[in-house]
Amino acid sequence: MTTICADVDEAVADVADGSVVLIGGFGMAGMPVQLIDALIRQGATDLTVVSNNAGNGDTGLAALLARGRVRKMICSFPRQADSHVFDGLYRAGRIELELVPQGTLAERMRAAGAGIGGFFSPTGVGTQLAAGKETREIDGRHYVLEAPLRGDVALIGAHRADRMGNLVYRKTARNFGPVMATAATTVVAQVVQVVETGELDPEAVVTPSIYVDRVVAA
Amino acid sequence: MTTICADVDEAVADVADGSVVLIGGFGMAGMPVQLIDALIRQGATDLTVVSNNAGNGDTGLAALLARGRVRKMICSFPRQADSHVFDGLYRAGRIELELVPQGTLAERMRAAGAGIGGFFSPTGVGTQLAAGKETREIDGRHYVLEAPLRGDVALIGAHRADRMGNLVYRKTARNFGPVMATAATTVVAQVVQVVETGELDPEAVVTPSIYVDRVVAA
Amino acid sequence: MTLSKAEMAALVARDIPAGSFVNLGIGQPTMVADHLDAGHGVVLHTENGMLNMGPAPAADEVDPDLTNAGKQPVTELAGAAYFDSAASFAMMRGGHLDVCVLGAFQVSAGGDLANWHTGAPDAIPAVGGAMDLATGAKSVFVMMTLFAKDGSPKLVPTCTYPLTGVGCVDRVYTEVAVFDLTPEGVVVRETFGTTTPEQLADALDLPLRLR
Amino acid sequence: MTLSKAEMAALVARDIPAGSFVNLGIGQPTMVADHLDAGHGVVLHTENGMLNMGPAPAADEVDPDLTNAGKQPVTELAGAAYFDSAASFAMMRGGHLDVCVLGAFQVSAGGDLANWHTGAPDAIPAVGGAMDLATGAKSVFVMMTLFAKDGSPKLVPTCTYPLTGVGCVDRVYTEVAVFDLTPEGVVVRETFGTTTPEQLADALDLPLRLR
Repeated sequence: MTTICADVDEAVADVADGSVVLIGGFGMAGMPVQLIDALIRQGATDLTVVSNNAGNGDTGLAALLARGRVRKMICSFPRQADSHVFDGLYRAGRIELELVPQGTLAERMRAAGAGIGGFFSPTGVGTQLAAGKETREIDGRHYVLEAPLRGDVALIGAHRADRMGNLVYRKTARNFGPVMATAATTVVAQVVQVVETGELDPEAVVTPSIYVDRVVAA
Repeated sequence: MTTICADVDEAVADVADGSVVLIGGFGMAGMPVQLIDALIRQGATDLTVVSNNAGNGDTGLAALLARGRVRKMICSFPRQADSHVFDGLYRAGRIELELVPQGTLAERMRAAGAGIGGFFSPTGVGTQLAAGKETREIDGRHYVLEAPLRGDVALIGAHRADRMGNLVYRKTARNFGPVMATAATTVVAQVVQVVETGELDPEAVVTPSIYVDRVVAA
Repeated sequence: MTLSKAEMAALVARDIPAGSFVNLGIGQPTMVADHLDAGHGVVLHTENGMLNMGPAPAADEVDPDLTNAGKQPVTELAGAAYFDSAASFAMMRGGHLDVCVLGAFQVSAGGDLANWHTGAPDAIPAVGGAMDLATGAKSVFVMMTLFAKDGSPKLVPTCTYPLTGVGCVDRVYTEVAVFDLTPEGVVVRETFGTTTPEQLADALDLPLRLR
Repeated sequence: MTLSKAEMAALVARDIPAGSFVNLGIGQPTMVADHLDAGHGVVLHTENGMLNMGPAPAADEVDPDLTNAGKQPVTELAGAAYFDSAASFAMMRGGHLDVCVLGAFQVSAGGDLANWHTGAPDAIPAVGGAMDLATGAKSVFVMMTLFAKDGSPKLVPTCTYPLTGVGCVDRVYTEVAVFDLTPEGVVVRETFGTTTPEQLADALDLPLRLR
């Protein structure tokens, strides 16, 4: 059952120190900035954050990093023109980085959500990012074994929710939201608007309500 | 590039003897009956057919089976109240059967379409359907290694296509169509209606045009 | 006095927590839907790609594109969502369904389930989504008669039929009693009519615990 | 005389078959889009979840929810489709893209690509979708200068920078020549201006074949 929260602070009230937090967005598109601001107020620390990037500018994920709340980033593309917060922490040795190819990042979360114990991916074979991992030749092609990646909490940005918790997204802001929604114990979605149940087209629902624990309009 | 075919016979004209043919549908819902009828007329034989069921009544897949064109069925649920065609062939030893749990059937095709060389599934562990397969304990749970399942041709039923080949489906007739569209070398979709490019909502497209080789209204 | 199939279905429906996401297997488990209270907020999943499935339609409203796992016509409730088979089974295998209700040929004291194949040489095997459900759902409930037509128990020390899943069944509903399969053994949860736990202990080749 | 970046982009655009599904990497490869003929039917993919991406919008039509892989605003063409990151990378890794165009630090004669990490101790590594594209696209085209700022060749016998993918590059576009990387070795496909294959053979530490 999905809870419609009164505000973003209620939605993230129980995030525990040390949690693995999946945070949606590709750059700022789809990033749940208001939920992250609430998480900053809430105070959870020693977090492992999984997100495609490692923050842009000084808001959203970058603001969480700047507060020193994140012990480790798991992402594909930390270095950007406006990633100065992460860059500074990383160069100062104040944050761990696990770099994962973007498709492997998505697929590892998909595996966690889909009950898959591991999968053989061709991506990264023969590179530093496959170092130490099991490899196997299958039908003449080389693969590396990748593990599922689960979150305790997912914070995602969607466009609209109905009161049951079904979600639709908007354009390329969809990105990591749907797969993160399948991969975390508690899934919190920030949306622009909550509509009545029955107002979303059942053919166009992207994240069914079964994956969504809390929704907040923000 | 997607070709809009003039008729179903053109759409299946080049299916070769011995092909692996993925056929959509869950029972009759989503089954591309007109494409199958065209395949019967076309004459390809010694086929391996991958489909959830093994034919219902005397039309569609059941009609193809009745013509003796199928050497092997790969499916999850051949035995049904109206599967008398398959039942007769099987009992007479005239067709091979590879039985696969339904979720594994879908996921094996998803793996083929997604470039995954194999995956560890918890489904079927300790049962006859995992006999002889590699197993592994991962984080305290037991898994069986499953291989990708590719088709030479996929015949699927969708609801509408635009002229570029984007597809939308209707209700539970969606079932295996989208995953089969990713897993075959040549993908042929039978639709109720072909609309102009731009008439489908980009947020609601289920199978993007990249996966679709031929579309035919039937 | 033993329970009718409808009474068993009502019993299962009563035990499904409010707001659960539930898959009902084909056959007898489908009847559970008739006993779910709409205000209870239970959402039905069907393996062929839908959440929030509704009851059978009126005869003149049958839609061949809208069926359940048994290929029977169904309807769509407000808040429904459609998805493809790969997504539907990812949901099942990934542990997102709260409860599934399945029929069975046999269930073992350790929770092994046999419900897809009699193993008879001339039988045509069919598994469908049974193994995925048995493996993936958080709670697996079985509905079955306690005894086969030949009088042999179906709740057994070890299954003799081919398995659907290992150690997956949590609870068994029968016409005479409900059993919880726990790490400590088989617990008699409740009995019906004149049936006593002592009679069950005599009839079954199993150690039984009282609740 | 050497080719400008725009001329290189036009050259790549010319070589992309009509109707191809194409991913253009961030940086210089993005310029290829400006040279694709609309009538050619090339469909652009962006890794963040879209097919049929259009050009940059007018300043007053920027939509923060509609960006490319470089986080720059883009537009939507008729026939577009959106999908999530898992689906987008399944498409890439699964071999469904016909062509991708990437930048590079180095490419080896055997088609190894290095474009994600200089390996410098203080560098912050970032890979994004480069490994998925290099591994998944049917044809991998590289656009780069043939020589680094220090004058060293970037088309080399063996990459010294960390690899993005092994044996994945099919063709290299540079300001002085285009090379095909074939199982038989590096083939000079065409040269520009006054550059001759002999000059290239002198400048590169590689055996070269003429087309």
